[in-house]
Amino acid sequence: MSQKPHLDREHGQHLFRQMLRIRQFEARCAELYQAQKIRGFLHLYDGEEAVAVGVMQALDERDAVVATYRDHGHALARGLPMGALMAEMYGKVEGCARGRGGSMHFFDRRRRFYGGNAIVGGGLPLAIGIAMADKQLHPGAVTACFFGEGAAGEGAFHESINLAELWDLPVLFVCENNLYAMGMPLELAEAETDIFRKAAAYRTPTEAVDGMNPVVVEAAARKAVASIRDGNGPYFLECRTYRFRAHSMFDAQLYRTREEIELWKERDPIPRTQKWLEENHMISPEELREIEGQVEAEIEEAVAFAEEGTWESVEDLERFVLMDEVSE
Amino acid sequence: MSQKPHLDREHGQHLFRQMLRIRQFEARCAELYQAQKIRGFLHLYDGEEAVAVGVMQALDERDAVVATYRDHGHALARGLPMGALMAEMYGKVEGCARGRGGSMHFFDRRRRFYGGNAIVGGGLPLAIGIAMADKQLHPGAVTACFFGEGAAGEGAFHESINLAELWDLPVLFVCENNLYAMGMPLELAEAETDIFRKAAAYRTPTEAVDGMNPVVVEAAARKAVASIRDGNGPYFLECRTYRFRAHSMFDAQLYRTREEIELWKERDPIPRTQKWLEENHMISPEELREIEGQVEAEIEEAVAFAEEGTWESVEDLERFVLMDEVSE
Amino acid sequence: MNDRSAREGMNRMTYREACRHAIRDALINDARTFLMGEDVGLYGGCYAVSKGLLDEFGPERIRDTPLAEGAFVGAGIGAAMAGLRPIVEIMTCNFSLLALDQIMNNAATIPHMSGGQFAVPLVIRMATGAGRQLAAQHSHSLEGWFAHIPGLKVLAPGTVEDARYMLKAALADPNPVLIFEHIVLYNAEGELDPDVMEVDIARAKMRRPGRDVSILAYGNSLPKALAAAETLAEEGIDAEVVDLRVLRPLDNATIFETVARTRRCVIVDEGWKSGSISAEIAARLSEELFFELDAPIRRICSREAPVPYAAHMEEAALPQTAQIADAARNLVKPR
Amino acid sequence: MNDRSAREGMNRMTYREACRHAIRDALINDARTFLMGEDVGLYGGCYAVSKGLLDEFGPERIRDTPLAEGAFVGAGIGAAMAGLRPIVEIMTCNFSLLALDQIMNNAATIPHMSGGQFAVPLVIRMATGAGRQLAAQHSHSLEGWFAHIPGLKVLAPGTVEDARYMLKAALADPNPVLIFEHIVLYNAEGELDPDVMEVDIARAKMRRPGRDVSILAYGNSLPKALAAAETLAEEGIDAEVVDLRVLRPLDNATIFETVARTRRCVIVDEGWKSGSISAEIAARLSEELFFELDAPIRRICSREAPVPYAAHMEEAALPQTAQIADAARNLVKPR
Ligand SMILES: Cc1ncc(C[n+]2csc(CCOP(=O)(O)OP(=O)(O)O)c2C)c(N)n1
Ligand SMILES: Cc1ncc(C[n+]2csc(CCOP(=O)(O)OP(=O)(O)O)c2C)c(N)n1
Ligand SMILES: [Mg+2]
Ligand SMILES: [Mg+2]
Repeated sequence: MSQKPHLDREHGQHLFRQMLRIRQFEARCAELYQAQKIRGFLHLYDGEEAVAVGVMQALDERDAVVATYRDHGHALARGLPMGALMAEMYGKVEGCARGRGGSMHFFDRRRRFYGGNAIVGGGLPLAIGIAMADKQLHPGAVTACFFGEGAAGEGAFHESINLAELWDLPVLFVCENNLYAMGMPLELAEAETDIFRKAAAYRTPTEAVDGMNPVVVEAAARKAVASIRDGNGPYFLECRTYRFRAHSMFDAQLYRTREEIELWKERDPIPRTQKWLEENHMISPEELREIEGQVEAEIEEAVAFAEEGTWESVEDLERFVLMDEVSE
Repeated sequence: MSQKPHLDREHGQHLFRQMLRIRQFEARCAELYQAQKIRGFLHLYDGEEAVAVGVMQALDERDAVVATYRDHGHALARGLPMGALMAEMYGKVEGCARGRGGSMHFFDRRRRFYGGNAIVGGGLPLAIGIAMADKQLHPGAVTACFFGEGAAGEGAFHESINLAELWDLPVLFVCENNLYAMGMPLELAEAETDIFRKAAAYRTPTEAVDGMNPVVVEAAARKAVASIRDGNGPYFLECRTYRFRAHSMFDAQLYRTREEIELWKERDPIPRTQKWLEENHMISPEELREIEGQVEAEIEEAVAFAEEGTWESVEDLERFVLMDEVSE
Repeated sequence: MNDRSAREGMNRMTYREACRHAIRDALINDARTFLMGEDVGLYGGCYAVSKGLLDEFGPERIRDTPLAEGAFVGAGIGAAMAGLRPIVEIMTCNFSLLALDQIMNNAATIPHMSGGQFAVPLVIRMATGAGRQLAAQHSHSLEGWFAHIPGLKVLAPGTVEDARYMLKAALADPNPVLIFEHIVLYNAEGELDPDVMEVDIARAKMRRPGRDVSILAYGNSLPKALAAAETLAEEGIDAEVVDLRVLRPLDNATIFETVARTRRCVIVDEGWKSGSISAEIAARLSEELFFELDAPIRRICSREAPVPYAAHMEEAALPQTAQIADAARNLVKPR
Repeated sequence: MNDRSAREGMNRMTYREACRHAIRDALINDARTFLMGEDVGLYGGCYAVSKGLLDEFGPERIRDTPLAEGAFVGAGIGAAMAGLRPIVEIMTCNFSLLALDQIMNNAATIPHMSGGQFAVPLVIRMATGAGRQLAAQHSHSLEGWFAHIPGLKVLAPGTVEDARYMLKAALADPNPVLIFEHIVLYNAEGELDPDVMEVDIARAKMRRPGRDVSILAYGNSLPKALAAAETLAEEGIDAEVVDLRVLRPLDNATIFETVARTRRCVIVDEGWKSGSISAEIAARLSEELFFELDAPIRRICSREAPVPYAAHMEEAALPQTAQIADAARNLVKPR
């Protein structure tokens, strides 16, 4: 895989389509939450799509992904089937975690998706271990580990980056800096608000990029992944982004202003990418409508799949508390 | 208190005396360990005396101290009575923690000595809280928090420095970098071996100094404490030092060479200070003998005090598990 | 509206509001007290408990923290040792694991280990429990597990009254006190008795008298136990319901008294069964009331699995009213 | 020297050596296995368990870690999920609190929460227990407390044989297995039976048959229980001693069988009493063998206090042989 994104028509449309899938999927999730089809915590990725989509372009099948509770974007961009995600949020056994995880805990062994983790910072140590295993068993594979800027407050963040650098592990740390941890503004949470500088204090190569632009993110991720695959150890990417919606469905957003949100919306990666494709004649109105239609259809299908799904039997409640075997 | 140490005769001798007290006290402890009067873990400060002694010169009564399991030096330099320390290690009720703490857990409420903590990194969060209280209740007071370079591996180190800087707390972080955490050489433990750079990543002012020279440590500590008292928030001092003896009484020291130890012994702060005092005519042979004699006598007295001490009644085993009141 | 109903109306509030009033009182009454935790300020509290308090008391006393449970709980311990009376909020007990070293090795240990020199007059509040489909990493009930640790006091308010007044007692206590507020109860409403203004945090409390069987419960299991007692009453079984509410130190006297009287006991506990606080109570009863018991003790606990997201599975994982009634019924009228 | 005694000499070893042999075997037999922890390499292990292994296997397979319990335990979990078979050593269980989030929220949870997609075939070894005057922060016995957590298996070798063979079984298990090695036992010597080469980690094990009373113990309480049984034997009381050794999942069958037979039970447990594993066993016995028991169950546990440094105080804090014998004696011949 080359280090530079090929920004041809196809790839440009691909980026757009992927982001749109996430956006529209989540819009539907929010409706379904209101309709009480989906319950629990629902954390939307709305506004941050360029990060997951950009980073995933740099990964291939052999690579691993560790996500957070805000994992819809990561999962869709990684290629988990939308139906399995929707079924998961419905709590159906056809879900990607048998309906046991819900929105925050998507898993997919086949696609090396090691789960949305709902403990802030909790996924970083896992990524270290996955990378240790890969280094021995599958040299060349990279583990992409996503987390918010809030995770920088946790000790796990520091311990993990140190281990990754110390042991030259193939980890791509992706910090989704959306400026808030729930209602906590970054500048009230960190004495040093440039998160990438923290990673630099472990001698890890870092870069901070515009997380509202999938092309920029992709380019940075490709560069980072190439460096990692070359055996140079971990890489830390800070993607500066913003979430447009509330932290979860229970958030009155007292901590930020409407104006601030509107300002960031001007940088919304989806219309921005659309405009850019249009201006560069990389998408025709027909193609645009087709993509929109396909995304719409995929979502309908996912909802239908979830609706038709079945409930796990309560008899199985204790199944997999202890495993009978390790699937290889 | 001025920022510069007054290096007159008296003060020079004071530094020497304090270091010698620690050195000789611990030599005796080691013997008493062999004689099974002292048990449990015994971690000697041998070689590092200049750090505790230097830092304590910058503190006064109102200030607080948080120490580690290697706390003999901190306690003696802070002014805890030697007899109470020895009695503590004997396990006698006259000990500074009723014989409940032993070598690793000296406490002294009156002298604001908040304990030797045996969990690596465990004292840093306490220091944050003590400083929060002081900031409100006793403005101007500083909390000196000691820890080894090994603590930099722990998340608690990072979380704590961030809080201190974020909230402008009066904490003097003192890293005793003796190059090893038990048998773990620093360069195998940290990707970035300049510990002070980690603190700098929180925008905390830092300085790395020769921890084998009490005058240098004192000067740096005075500067740091002055800055803290001026309301500039925390300060991080990395003192580069070395322990001459084993980590504890159960350590075969497979991880370092005799040559390395010998090399560092050339920088032993005690003979070095003695020589310096002599060369500058700041101590006479009589004074030297007198100091040595006084230290010897103090140790004899401490041992006698410990020997004569009494055992806590086993009836009191559960006393203070829950407290009846808070002494103010 | 007469005087009495006016008073009644004023005293009607949710468990959430009761928690908030309690914090507000504490802040007003003692300058040494402050609230610290994640999102307690700007956000208004993850479960909206502290909403409005930042405006009233300012950011030094309603202190938002970064995500750093270990350090800010440790800071609370240090602050308590040095003269303040902190209320530390851990957003939910699921994250308290990150602070366990500080809680066990420092808060619970230092008073004893320092030979009584340093008390740790600290209150740690946390949300606990399942029932809102938050899945395995956000549904732990760890209060009974924390109750294993000497040096701590552990409280679990199950009523609006306790939510309202336990904090005051906890702050007056010279020891580290953990208060577990159940996420499902925050919306529960109750009427406060204007004559009651404090809670004895040394004692469990009988919530419903009965003769035939004792049901011991706490937290969100308390309303379930009371509902079960209602069902049983319709069948002519008179169940006594005791709110354990103080999980450490357990109030042996109240527990032994009720069980010695009814000679039958069901314990309800949202913790996982093995090694739960209900195990401890059962053990104590079997040690101390061996000859008084007419039937084996029954425990209704959470199933021994991480709590699943799907509603029906979560329901199956947690203690439910019907199970409690069944267990009690079988003790009284064995099949 | 005849063949048999030669073989005997070869098979005599300390518990420490048994642990080392077990690790060595594992490393030889499976390239996916490695040992990781603080000071396991250069230092040779805090309790000298891994001495010599670094030279034999090199720094990738005997991996010294920085002080970062949370991250390296989490790394072990990740590595296990991704195909390796790590042995993670937490130097002592006192520091395991720093890794509890990873253990409970990830290791114990992910297999179930992922719907069975990801197993966590990980072994975590840690030293546990008191008895060497290491004071409150270094003397915890947390194995029973960990046994509360669904998704884990918890082992406590109390003999050289178990120290020698439990690791193999633990590594073969697809689940996270915690092994608690008692610090006082490391120097204990024992003769290995050359015909025994494995241990069933599903089962407790009877260590001494008896008719009058069952003494259940594990870890360093096992030798104390056996010594108590000797004392009792001199008095004509025939005590059966069962080594619990598997604290999660508990082996109900073996426990119920012995107690149903002797009708009297003493449980010995170095954990603090309230909410201990001994509470769980007592609860199960009182639930299941209510009508078979002739006397109340007795628990001999650690006193509910941080463990003090002074020798006599530490001794008073821990279960001791005389107490065990007393408890058993009083059950058999009530005063
Ligand atoms: C250890 C821990 N503490 C607290 C929480 C509650 N919580 C959930 S998300 C969140 C904010 C995290 O912010 P950030 O890491 O920036 O990610 P974002 O939600 O902005 O994507 C908090 C505090 C948690 N899940 N885990
Ligand atoms: C959390 C924790 N992990 C492990 C240990 C065991 N241990 C005790 S001292 C020590 C080394 C600490 O090294 P450092 O911080 O450099 O201090 P030094 O002993 O060199 O003064 C270790 C690993 C501990 N006490 N606490
Ligand atoms: Mg964020
Ligand atoms: Mg060191």
